[in-house]
Amino acid sequence: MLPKRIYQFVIIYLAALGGLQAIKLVFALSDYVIPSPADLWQTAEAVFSRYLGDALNTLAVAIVGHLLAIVLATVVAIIGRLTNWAGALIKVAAYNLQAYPIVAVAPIIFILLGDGLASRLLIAAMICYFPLLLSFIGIFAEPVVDIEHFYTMTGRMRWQLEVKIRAFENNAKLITVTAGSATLAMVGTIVAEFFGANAGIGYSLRIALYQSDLAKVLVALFLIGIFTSLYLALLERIGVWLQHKLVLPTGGTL
Amino acid sequence: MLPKRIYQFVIIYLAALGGLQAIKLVFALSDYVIPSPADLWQTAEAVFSRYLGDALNTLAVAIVGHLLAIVLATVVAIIGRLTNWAGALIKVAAYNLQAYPIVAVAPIIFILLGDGLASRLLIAAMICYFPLLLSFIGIFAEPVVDIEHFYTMTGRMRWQLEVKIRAFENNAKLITVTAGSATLAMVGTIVAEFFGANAGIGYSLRIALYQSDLAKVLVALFLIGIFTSLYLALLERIGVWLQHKLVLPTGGTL
Amino acid sequence: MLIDCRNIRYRYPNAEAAVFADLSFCLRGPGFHALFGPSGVGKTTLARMIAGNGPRYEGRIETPGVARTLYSYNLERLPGWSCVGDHIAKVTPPSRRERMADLIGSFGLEGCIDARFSQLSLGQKNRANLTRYLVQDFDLLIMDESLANVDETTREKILLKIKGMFPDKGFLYISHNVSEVAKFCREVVVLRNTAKQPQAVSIAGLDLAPDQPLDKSRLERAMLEIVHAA
Amino acid sequence: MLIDCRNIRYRYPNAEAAVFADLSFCLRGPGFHALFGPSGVGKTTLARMIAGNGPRYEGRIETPGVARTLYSYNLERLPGWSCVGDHIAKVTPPSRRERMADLIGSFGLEGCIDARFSQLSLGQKNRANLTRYLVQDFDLLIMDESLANVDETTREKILLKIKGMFPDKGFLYISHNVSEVAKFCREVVVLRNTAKQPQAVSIAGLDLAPDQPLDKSRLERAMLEIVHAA
Amino acid sequence: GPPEGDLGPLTYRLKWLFNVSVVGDLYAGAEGLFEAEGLQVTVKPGGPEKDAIKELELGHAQFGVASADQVIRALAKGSPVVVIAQIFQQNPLQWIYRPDRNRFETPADFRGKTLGVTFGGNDEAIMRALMATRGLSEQDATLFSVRYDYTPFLEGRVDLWPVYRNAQGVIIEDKLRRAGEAVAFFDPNAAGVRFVANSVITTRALLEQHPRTVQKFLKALLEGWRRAVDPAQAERVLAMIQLHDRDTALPLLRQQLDITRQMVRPTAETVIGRIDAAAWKQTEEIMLTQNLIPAAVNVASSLVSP
Ligand SMILES: Nc1ncnc2c1ncn2[C@@H]1O[C@H](COP(=O)(O)OP(=O)(O)OP(=O)(O)O)[C@@H](O)[C@H]1O
Ligand SMILES: Nc1ncnc2c1ncn2[C@@H]1O[C@H](COP(=O)(O)OP(=O)(O)OP(=O)(O)O)[C@@H](O)[C@H]1O
Ligand SMILES: [Mg+2]
Ligand SMILES: [Mg+2]
Repeated sequence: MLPKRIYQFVIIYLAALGGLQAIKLVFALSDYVIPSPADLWQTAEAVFSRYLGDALNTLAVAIVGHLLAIVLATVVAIIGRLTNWAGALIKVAAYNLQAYPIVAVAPIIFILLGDGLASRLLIAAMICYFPLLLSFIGIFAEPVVDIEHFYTMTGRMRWQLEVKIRAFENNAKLITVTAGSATLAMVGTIVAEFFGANAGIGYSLRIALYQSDLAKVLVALFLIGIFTSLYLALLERIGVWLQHKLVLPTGGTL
Repeated sequence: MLPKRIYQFVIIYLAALGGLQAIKLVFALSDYVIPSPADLWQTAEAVFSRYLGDALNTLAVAIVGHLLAIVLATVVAIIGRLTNWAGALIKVAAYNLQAYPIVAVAPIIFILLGDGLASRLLIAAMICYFPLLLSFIGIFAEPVVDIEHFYTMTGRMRWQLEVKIRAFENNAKLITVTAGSATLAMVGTIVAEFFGANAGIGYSLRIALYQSDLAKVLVALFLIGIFTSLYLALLERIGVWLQHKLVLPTGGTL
Repeated sequence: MLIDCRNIRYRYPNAEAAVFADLSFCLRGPGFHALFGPSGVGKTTLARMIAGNGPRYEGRIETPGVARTLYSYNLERLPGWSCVGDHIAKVTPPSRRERMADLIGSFGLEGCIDARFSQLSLGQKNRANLTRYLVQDFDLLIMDESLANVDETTREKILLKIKGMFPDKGFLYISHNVSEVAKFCREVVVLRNTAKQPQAVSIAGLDLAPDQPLDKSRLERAMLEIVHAA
Repeated sequence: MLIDCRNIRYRYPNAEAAVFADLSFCLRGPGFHALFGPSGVGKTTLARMIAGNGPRYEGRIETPGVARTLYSYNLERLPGWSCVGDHIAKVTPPSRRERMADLIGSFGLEGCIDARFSQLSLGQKNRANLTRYLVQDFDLLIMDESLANVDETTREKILLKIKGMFPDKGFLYISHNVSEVAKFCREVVVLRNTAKQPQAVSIAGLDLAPDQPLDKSRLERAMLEIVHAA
Repeated sequence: GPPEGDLGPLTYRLKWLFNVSVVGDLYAGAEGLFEAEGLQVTVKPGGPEKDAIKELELGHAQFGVASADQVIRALAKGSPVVVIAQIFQQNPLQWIYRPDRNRFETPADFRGKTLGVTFGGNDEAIMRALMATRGLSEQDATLFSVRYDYTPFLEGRVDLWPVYRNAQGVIIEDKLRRAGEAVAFFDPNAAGVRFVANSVITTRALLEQHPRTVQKFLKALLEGWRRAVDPAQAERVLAMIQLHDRDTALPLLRQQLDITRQMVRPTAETVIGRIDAAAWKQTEEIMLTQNLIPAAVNVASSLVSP
């Protein structure tokens, strides 16, 4: 599974490169608009090891941001289930927070948190958390009547139990969504680095764009793709293992 | 419901303003860092009608982008269900596409599509589609055995039917996620405007940020919040109506 | 008095015909009673109304002396995160631990307590679900086809066990097995379609107790009466 | 020959005991047969194996002369986007439209065809589901408690109808009702727990046809035999 | 003077990422010039989302670099900011173009062309001032909104594109040269628009309460710039900047440094860090004319040469 994701990514990347070269040919664009393969290769040789370190740095932050986002989304989705006024308010706040493009909120974050790891983490988590929240709200809001009936009837239903039942019944969906959102954690971190400009592959990307160096951009995108695929593959493995643990092996299903 | 979402947003917005003013007081900051209420009011008077037009423009693009994203996510989620090589490749492509921060991909998009409406739409759709895709993949990948069994047994199962069954069984979740992603369509449009367009509230926001004019930023954020709430409320109404149509009224549930 | 239904009228929204048109009956005293009738006549609907989580209806249902009604049905599931035994133990008050063990034994569930609910056979699921209801506080327990997928031998054992264990409680047992309801129930409320009046008739069953010999001819008579009424 | 099971051995992963330890039996010829046995003995497991969508097992199951096996069970649901009648019509080949109408009538489903599946009572759900299987092409239809929530009178009518309509097809009927399987089935395969050998015994039923008078003493004997075997 | 309390470690927030535009700042930090003055200063890179003035007010930084338009805007809103040095005597913001397609000698040549500006940025103000010198209005040319990427210019859809002459200018020029295309730059200074670029700032309170700290800071900083633009030190400076700007090749860095030197010290007589009050006055007037500030702020009163 792990190498599969990687080689699939490489195929797609190469296809995209091919597409760019084709556009270049068709429109007779010069090397400074779309770099030539030789140019790309030289650039790759020059910056690869440095960008590798940057990408690793970014990955580390993305992982922590992802965890943060999962916690945040879970908490908000659970609180948002409350039917009282506070719950509604929190839900509205959560939705509205998302409505603000990070580009508008980032300056405020940088002023309040400085330009260290904290801002990077927060932005990564913010970008990643909302899609999680959406799915979580969808899952946590739908009753599993056949299981919940007993607990409701006997007055045993607590919100913790309700959440547990719904999460467990939808574990496959939860795992898919959580693993899939890894991509967004990467994006979030890169965007934070892009704007906060302190470290990581997002920072390198910013400089490459500032210098109008598409070859560097393409190398950076390659590394981002590889690391995202790796992280995704890892999470999917964990997901498979987890589901194996949750749902005991059965002899087929009916 | 419609006015509720709005007044809840206004409360949150006012609370945030109050927080900013408190920070201003505590740290004795100038109007440059955090505008005074008077400053804010004057700015609002000056730019409100212009920003209103911008926000409407953005909303229109966001709605089209949202539709596009829904179609895109549905198609990719359905194709991604294919267990063959092509399906896997498309899924990987969909995930990887998302892994690229729009800031890095934007130049390529602008090369291909220019900086008109098309790029704005595409970027809005791209930002909005992935969270949808995640949920859709989760939903479309999970069999509804008790319903599907007959069709599988009798050799009648087609992918269209499978998708229909799973979508219908999960209609509540689908509606929640789709309505909720409205926020992301707004964000996507604003980000696109921020990076590439010459119209819309995202464009005005960017200019305000360049001018370090927090008062203008706050007015823009107010309008974004109002319009997002409106669109969300509208979609939720449609969702309620749709579910009413899908699931006939029953005398309670068990 | 256990259950007193007066002039119940109800029609499902969008449905053409009413389920209940002036339904009245009453069930007296504790004991093992049945609600019987052809499929689709309204047993589940009525049971839910009695338990207080059915749809809104016209008329009155009163359950004097019944402080706590529980409604169980055959499609219920136990959560999947731990084994069946743990789930049942978790909802059993400490004072009823012994009773729980007794029930698990007599219901033939010893082999199932370490399994997850999804690994049980249908009949095992029925029994596991019923067990957890029987260790709750209740005055009236409605069993809506709660043993539908259990074999007859086991089912008889279970019914006798319940009757022996809870002589003072009220039960409303919904089943499609005529001989069973005739044999074990005190009163059998037969629900009939709205064309017939009265919509419900009460027929006395044999109310067989554990170790009590079976009077075959009485049983046959009761069965006939029930079938005729339905 | 309909079904030939040879030396089936199977244990669920993680389960302590085997479900089947050297199970062998065979069922001859078309007709209405039953698979009977206490809850949890392995009827569903075996039925799924015969239908080809059970777990992998040791041993051999052969169904010579059976080109098409269908497996139906009582928890199946119809999709919710249109009414029950439409769903059934949609999966009925044009040539069987008449048969479909006939079945809907005899199964007492006329009142249900305009309703959504979720609005049906349990027994109505059972019948609607069975109906759509009966209009398919099949040589062997396995009915795993497919009528578990239907009342006895309706059930008898349904069984007789099926027997009359499909004299040349094979059926494997799983039910917990002894008198029913004894009365209507040709052969009753009684599954027993692994401690007993052989694990399956075949007992002849009365195989009652429509309008055929019932021989009560023969029935009683068959029932006794089945209960003893189980 | 009276004894000053110890401010402890200081933060100096730059306007932009580490590159040749901040070479003197980096040099002062790298060569221990602040320590030599008894100060402990951390030089922090800026970026698109960084605003040194806000950080000064919030106490996250004690010194910073801000563009002149930022300073004037802040003053208009009552910010207690003061300018203590002006590194670039000539604004490095210029417009790149392809001389084989267009010739831009004076702003009169802008007529009918597509001109890139960053709306809201100082290049917009400069461009409008340039157009105003020849009475051109918005109808006479097309203003094109400039973003993060250069594609519209590279593809030839825009005629004039704003760049920092000493930084991006060198890189883009090199790119196009290598593709066999010539480039030229339009310099607003030549047309008489002398809009001030970045300057070194602190707060009035710090200046008044810790004048000697400010003096020491400035002394070290300007010494850093002096050495950084000293041709004799070039190799050493280049080696230092390469550590911070690893994305620019050495030959380009060398060019960048040469151009930077001309802008920081146009003549041998130029005092490094000199505040060009006349240019500031013109900058304020431009902003006032364009309604970028509601009223005059008398920027001269906030220019202090310690
Ligand atoms: N939610 C609903 N909406 C509309 N009609 C319904 C609904 N639920 C049940 N009905 C109808 O009401 C009637 C009574 O249903 P109910 O489930 O109470 O029957 P029942 O006696 O329990 O039948 P069974 O023995 O088959 O379980 C049926 O005809 C059924 O179709
Ligand atoms: N997925 C599974 N994993 C482990 N054990 C299982 C699984 N499914 C069934 N079993 C066990 O296998 C045995 C046979 O189950 P099966 O469902 O075949 O019984 P059955 O004869 O159909 O019972 P019933 O009449 O109650 O439906 C039971 O003891 C059950 O607990
Ligand atoms: Mg019912
Ligand atoms: Mg079974």
